[in-house]
Amino acid sequence: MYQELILDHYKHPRGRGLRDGDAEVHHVNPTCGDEITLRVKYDGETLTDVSYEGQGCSISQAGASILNELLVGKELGEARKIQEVFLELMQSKGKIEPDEAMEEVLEDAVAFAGVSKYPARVKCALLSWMAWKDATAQALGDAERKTA
Amino acid sequence: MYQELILDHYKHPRGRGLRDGDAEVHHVNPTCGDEITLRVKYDGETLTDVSYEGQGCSISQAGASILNELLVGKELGEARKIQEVFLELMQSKGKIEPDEAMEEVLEDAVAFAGVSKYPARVKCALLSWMAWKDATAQALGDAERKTA
Amino acid sequence: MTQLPGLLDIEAIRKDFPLLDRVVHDGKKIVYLDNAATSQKPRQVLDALNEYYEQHNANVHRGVHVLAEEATALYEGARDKVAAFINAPSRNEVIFTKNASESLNLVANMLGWADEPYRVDSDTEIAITEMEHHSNIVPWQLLAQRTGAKLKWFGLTDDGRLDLSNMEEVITEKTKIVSFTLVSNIMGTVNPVEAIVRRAQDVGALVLIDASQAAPHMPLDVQALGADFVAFTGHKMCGPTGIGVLWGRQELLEDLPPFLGGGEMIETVSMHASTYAPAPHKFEAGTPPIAQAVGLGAAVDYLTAIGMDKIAAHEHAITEYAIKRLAEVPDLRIIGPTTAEDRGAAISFVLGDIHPHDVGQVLDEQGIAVRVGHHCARPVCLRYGIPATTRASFYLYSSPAEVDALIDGLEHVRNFFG
Amino acid sequence: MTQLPGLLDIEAIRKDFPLLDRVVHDGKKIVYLDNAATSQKPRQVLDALNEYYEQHNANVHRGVHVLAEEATALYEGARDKVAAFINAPSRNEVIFTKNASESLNLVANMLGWADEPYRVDSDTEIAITEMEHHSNIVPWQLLAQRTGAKLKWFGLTDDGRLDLSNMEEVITEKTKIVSFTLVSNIMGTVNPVEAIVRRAQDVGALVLIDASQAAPHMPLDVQALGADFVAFTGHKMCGPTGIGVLWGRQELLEDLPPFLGGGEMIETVSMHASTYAPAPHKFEAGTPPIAQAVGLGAAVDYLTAIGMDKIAAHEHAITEYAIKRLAEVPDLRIIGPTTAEDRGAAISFVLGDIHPHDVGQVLDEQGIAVRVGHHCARPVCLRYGIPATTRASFYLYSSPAEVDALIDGLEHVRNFFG
Ligand SMILES: Cc1ncc(COP(=O)(O)O)c(C=O)c1O
Ligand SMILES: Cc1ncc(COP(=O)(O)O)c(C=O)c1O
Repeated sequence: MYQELILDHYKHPRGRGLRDGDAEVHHVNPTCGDEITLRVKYDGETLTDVSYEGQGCSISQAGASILNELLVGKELGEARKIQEVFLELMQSKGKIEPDEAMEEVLEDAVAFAGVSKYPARVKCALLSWMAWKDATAQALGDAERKTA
Repeated sequence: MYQELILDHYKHPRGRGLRDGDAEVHHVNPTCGDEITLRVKYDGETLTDVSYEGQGCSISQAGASILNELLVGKELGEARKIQEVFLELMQSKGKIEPDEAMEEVLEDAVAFAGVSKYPARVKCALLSWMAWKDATAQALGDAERKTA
Repeated sequence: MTQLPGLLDIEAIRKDFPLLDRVVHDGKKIVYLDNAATSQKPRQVLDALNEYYEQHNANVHRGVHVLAEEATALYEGARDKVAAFINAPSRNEVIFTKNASESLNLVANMLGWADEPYRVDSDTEIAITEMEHHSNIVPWQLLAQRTGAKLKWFGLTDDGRLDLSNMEEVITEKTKIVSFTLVSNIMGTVNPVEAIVRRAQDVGALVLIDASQAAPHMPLDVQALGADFVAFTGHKMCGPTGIGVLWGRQELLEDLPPFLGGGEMIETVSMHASTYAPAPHKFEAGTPPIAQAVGLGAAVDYLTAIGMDKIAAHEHAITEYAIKRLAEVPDLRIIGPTTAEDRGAAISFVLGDIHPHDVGQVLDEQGIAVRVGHHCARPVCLRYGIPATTRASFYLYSSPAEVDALIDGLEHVRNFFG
Repeated sequence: MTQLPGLLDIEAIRKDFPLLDRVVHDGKKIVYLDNAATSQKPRQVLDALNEYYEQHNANVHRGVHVLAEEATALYEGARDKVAAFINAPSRNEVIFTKNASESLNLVANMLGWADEPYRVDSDTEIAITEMEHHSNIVPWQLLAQRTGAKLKWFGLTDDGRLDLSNMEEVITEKTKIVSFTLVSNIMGTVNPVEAIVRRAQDVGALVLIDASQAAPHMPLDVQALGADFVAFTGHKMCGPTGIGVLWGRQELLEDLPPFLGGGEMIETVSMHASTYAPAPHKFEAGTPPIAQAVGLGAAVDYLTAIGMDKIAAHEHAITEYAIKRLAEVPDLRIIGPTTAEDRGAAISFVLGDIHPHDVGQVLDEQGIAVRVGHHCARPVCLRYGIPATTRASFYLYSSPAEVDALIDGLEHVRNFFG
């Protein structure tokens, strides 16, 4: 499961650090103590930044890094789609062999396919993605409240 | 376990029926519903009568009959000794093979030796003996109170 | 051999059960008619236990090593199997306990500690029936004592059925929980679920069904039953001892408080406070009966492969035959329904004034295993004014020849004590 | 092969445990170092289970047929064996439960429903420690919440021992129960029983000892401990899953109220009221884990034949060796006592800033099974400011070669993430 690419993201996380954002969330995986604080910044429909701090296992930390690489700069709809495909892959119990279409959507994140075989680790891989989803909902809620 | 003698006592109980006594007890075996009402009559140290009514399995009913046959007419000390030997035999889990000395004390009641191999039935065999012990304690208690 | 319509291929099935070859009392092959107490176990279940212990044994959940993952997959896989077996809407509604008694106590305790609207307290009532197993009586007596709630019950008719004529008095606006058995373990009676559930729903009471004597013998569909909780036990349905099930509706399991506290049932613990895992784990404190759940999963596979409807048909045929033949025995009186309609394969009777202990013992000497006593349903004996009964109970491997052996055995009993 | 004084004949012992031949991840023989979570089972225990199911299976108590008598004798015989194993004054003081968690909850619930002088209520206190397993924390938190009692605890010193410096504050005149672990499952610490028991007795509090991590590993004498209750679990001591034990002093078991209600635990039942059987049956509602008790009896025989003192010596030698070798691993920090004195064979550690999940996973790829996480003792992780630990834990079949494999494995982990 420890693909080169995962280790690389773990050792050299992209976009790590907390920067200005529209919403901040703190997620924890109580069984292993993985933690992440994550902020999102939107410019209209565009996700302009995902900044984060965290501690935990290689899978959870690499997950945050790859999320940053993959989602920043995307339109919200596209980012949501990527998130859904990633979720599907992670919940596949190793049964999905990523095809080209999936690779096109997930890019480097297909390296996580192997993790889906390890039920105890799937939560780690998804930690930052769930945090992102939550932060986005908050940011949009706030945005809606503001425009309302 | 069903020795001829036990069946005989079951079908033709000796001394059954309630007659005048110094004390009466009612004992029940809640797991199988065996019941006995038993009275004892003493003349000084001599057990002059054990009268009883009851319902239940052959072992419990034959037990009362053989008790009557064995104990009535005995001195209290002797009756107690018989009761103790019978108890020992019944709790032996089939390990005591009654010898001559035991047969001398228990007479026909040695026929119960086989019952001691059946833990579920030992309580049945002992029902009337426990009732007798209890009734005797009450009768003597009353006697003591009267002389006091 | 007697042929009856609806019988299973008994010879083939009996080969799966090693204990049925057991020889007792100097050469008599066992005639096992004590299935309502516990069933025998097929080779397939014993193999599953051995394979678990020899190949995969580890503690479940949270482990990252391969054994822990395999053990977890097997344990949770058993939950999937049980959920499918009872047609549960969600696997998360299946809680593993140690036996049906724990399942029943679990519900009683949940309700005792619950908040409104579920809370059982001194203003409320509990309804059961007079034909319950002690395990569905005593937990409610304890709950009633400890909360001040009032315990009510349905009585019985002379022919061993529930007397529902005073439905409105037994289940009232104050009733919080109605708990009753689907099939009586002492009389075999199958109870009319729908009428009781309807009344309970009308007054807003929860319904717990004790399916301990149903799950082994007939198709069980918790959704069709319409109850809120269903309890049963593994050892009566070809599974190991030490495993029981409580099914409960998801929203209830979310709302109700936990019972036993400890490892596995928590989300996060500090010395000051803890939060609980979602159901089913919330109700599974400590290392669960892992191997036993796996064994129950294998039992469910075994029963499903044969078909629960076929098993029910087989038992119906055997029961009909047994009732017919028992009617030939002089002085024999069945306690409970005297036809095979709406009844299971447990038949209680008394034989003249020969005490059941004596009946059972003399049958045992002939290699025939029946149960005697009050069968953990003493109120039924009190109701019918008898100290105890003799009970013969059948299962998927029971044969007409075994019924015949019972009848011959009873003849011998009569002669012996005659 | 490394020879250490005090080692058992490991090669011979390992032959008894089928799982130790298991091969994982394409050809790697398992190195099982997760014994504090659960132990493997010797052939002798599996044989006892199979023999029970194939030859003697029946429900226990009150049966007059031969199988019921055999099953009862086997089940009650297991109680005798366990009573002898822990030097209980009476077999009637041994209660079978489903696991240690149930045993601990049983005591908490008994005390919650007890009359004076045992009753835990809002004027009283409960004392535990910060190194308890969640199963010895959450039941007391629940009891405290439900009764209003105050929960107090002993803290920990930096080297993983109990801080007893504020004994008088933690155990006071108001304390009704002191419950603590004999051996920590996360740090291996062996606690000073005598000092705590003495203080508890001075203030008239009852003492419950959680011996889950002690019973498998050292001679256990409940009389010498001086406690009122002792709890442990079968699956960690070569027994099956689904069986636990609570030992309690006879007078207490007589005085305290029942917990679960149902079959087996009653003396007589009517719809209006029930009376309870004497202990131990009073606390064993429903069909007990019969086969599992029989299996635990076989486990106790197995351990006794080897000798609990010899097993303790073996584990002491392995632990000493493991601590010495772990000290060679750079950046490795042991959480808990760093010598083999007054400690058991569970060793927790952190390795630099590599998360335990990653340590465990990479070890697993090499066939080495350790546990990672908070080990159901999260307050210990909070106390030492770490999210989790990696824990290697040894048993009677653990060898120095397995310690060496662990050390090599950790070297590989460091290189992998370095
Ligand atoms: C110290 C301690 N107490 C209690 C328990 C709970 O045992 P079980 O999970 O078998 O209930 C464990 C193990 O899990 C333990 O290590
Ligand atoms: C109808 C019924 N309910 C409950 C039980 C209790 O099951 P267990 O003893 O496995 O807890 C039984 C069987 O003993 C039963 O027949």
